[in-house]
Amino acid sequence: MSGYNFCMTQVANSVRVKVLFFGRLRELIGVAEEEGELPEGSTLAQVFERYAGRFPKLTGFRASMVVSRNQEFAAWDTRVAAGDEIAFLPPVSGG
Amino acid sequence: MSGYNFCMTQVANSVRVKVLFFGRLRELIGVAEEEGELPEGSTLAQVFERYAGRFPKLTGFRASMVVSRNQEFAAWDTRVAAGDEIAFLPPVSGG
Amino acid sequence: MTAIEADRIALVREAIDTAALEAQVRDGQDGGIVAFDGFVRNQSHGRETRYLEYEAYEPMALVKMKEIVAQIHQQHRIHRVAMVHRLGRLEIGETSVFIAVSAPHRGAAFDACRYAIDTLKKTVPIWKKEFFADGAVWADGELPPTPPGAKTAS
Amino acid sequence: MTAIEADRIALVREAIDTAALEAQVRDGQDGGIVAFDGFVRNQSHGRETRYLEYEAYEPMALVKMKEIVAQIHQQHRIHRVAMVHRLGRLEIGETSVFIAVSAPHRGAAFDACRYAIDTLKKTVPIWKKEFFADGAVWADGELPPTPPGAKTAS
Repeated sequence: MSGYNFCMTQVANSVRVKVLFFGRLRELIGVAEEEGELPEGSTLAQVFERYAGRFPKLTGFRASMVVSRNQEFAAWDTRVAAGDEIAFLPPVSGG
Repeated sequence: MSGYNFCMTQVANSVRVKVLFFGRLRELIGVAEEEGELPEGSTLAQVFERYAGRFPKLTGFRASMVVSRNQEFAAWDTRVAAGDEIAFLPPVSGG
Repeated sequence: MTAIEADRIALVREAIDTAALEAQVRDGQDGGIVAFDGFVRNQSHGRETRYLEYEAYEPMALVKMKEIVAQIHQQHRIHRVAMVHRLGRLEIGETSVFIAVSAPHRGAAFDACRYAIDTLKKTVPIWKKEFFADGAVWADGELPPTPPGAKTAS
Repeated sequence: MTAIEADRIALVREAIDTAALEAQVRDGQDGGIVAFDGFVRNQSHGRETRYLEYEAYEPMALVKMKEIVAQIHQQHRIHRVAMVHRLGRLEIGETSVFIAVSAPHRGAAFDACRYAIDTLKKTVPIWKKEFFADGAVWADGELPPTPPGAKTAS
């Protein structure tokens, strides 16, 4: 497990995933959906950090959002796999 | 108070009331509504006993009914007054 | 919140128009409506029901229905109420009672609607007779609570 | 009691036909329907609302809605369920969500309907944006519960 950060820096064994943003997060960064390459074994937290690096406005929002992997709410330390659909979800307000 | 039973036997100072029967009670005795004279100061229990005397089928039903006076549920020891509307009500089953 | 005058409380002998009643309690200041629609079941205690007949002590039933509506206005932050019971002969599936409650917040509407139907079934003088292929019976029902007897009545 | 296949669970972009949904859950074997109709309020935190827009993570929203319906079937003796949420632009007074539950006994229908709307609001990925005369805001909302992090992820 401890080798993953090393792998990331090399972008070795990357996996292709779909990443989605909704609601205020979508508006904030102007991205609703994109496909991208991520280092194999990245955690969802690491995926978020990549986007926060690209869109600094996201920084600080992690505490007020949840993340899903393949349409199930997921813990931030869940690791991504090829073909995953990852979504960053602000507090829900349906009803 | 103790004089009322005596008065009843004399039918002195009688009051005119309306008496109603509903549901299975109405069916049992074949009376839905009638006007009648009652001794002034009769309790609702005494009114019931009069009807049970006239319609023996009613005997034994008192525990499974309630009585109302002027469209409010009433205790059996409530005394009637002139112009009262008295109703004998089986268990309710609306809804 | 709102006076009971805006509410609709009725006994009717024709089909209950539930959509019209929902529209009547609906208002832009609210956020939701909770409705209970009670209708005629096709069986009772395992016997196939053919139809029902409801009778009421009509003026008293209206008094008790108004009391219930006044109580839920007092106990819950609700807006408008519709409470309508049908009388006479009802076929399977037809609505016998409809209660709709609007409120700014749904919790109050749920609580009030549930209290209203529970209390209606226990206290409103209405009687149901069930007709089967081989006879008819008055439904069991509940004895409404009555005031305690006074030792010295007036 | 009955398989979820007979239920109606949907996201729609047109007006919700609440009467049709009530008819869909209505069955002669039941005794009642409890329905929750949530609609657009004319104000929010004291500001006059002009209209709302709802968006959803549609496939996941349907997954979560089906989970809720499966839960209420498991936890309550209910018969049929309709659960429909509208997306897109909604005007004041228009229904945004409608949930109807039929059951042989009303208590189960009340409990299930209330659990369903409470849980929908907490867990289904749908977002509401409120439009006022002088701007728009995303409604506050609730953070859905998420699974605890594993120490050794797979």
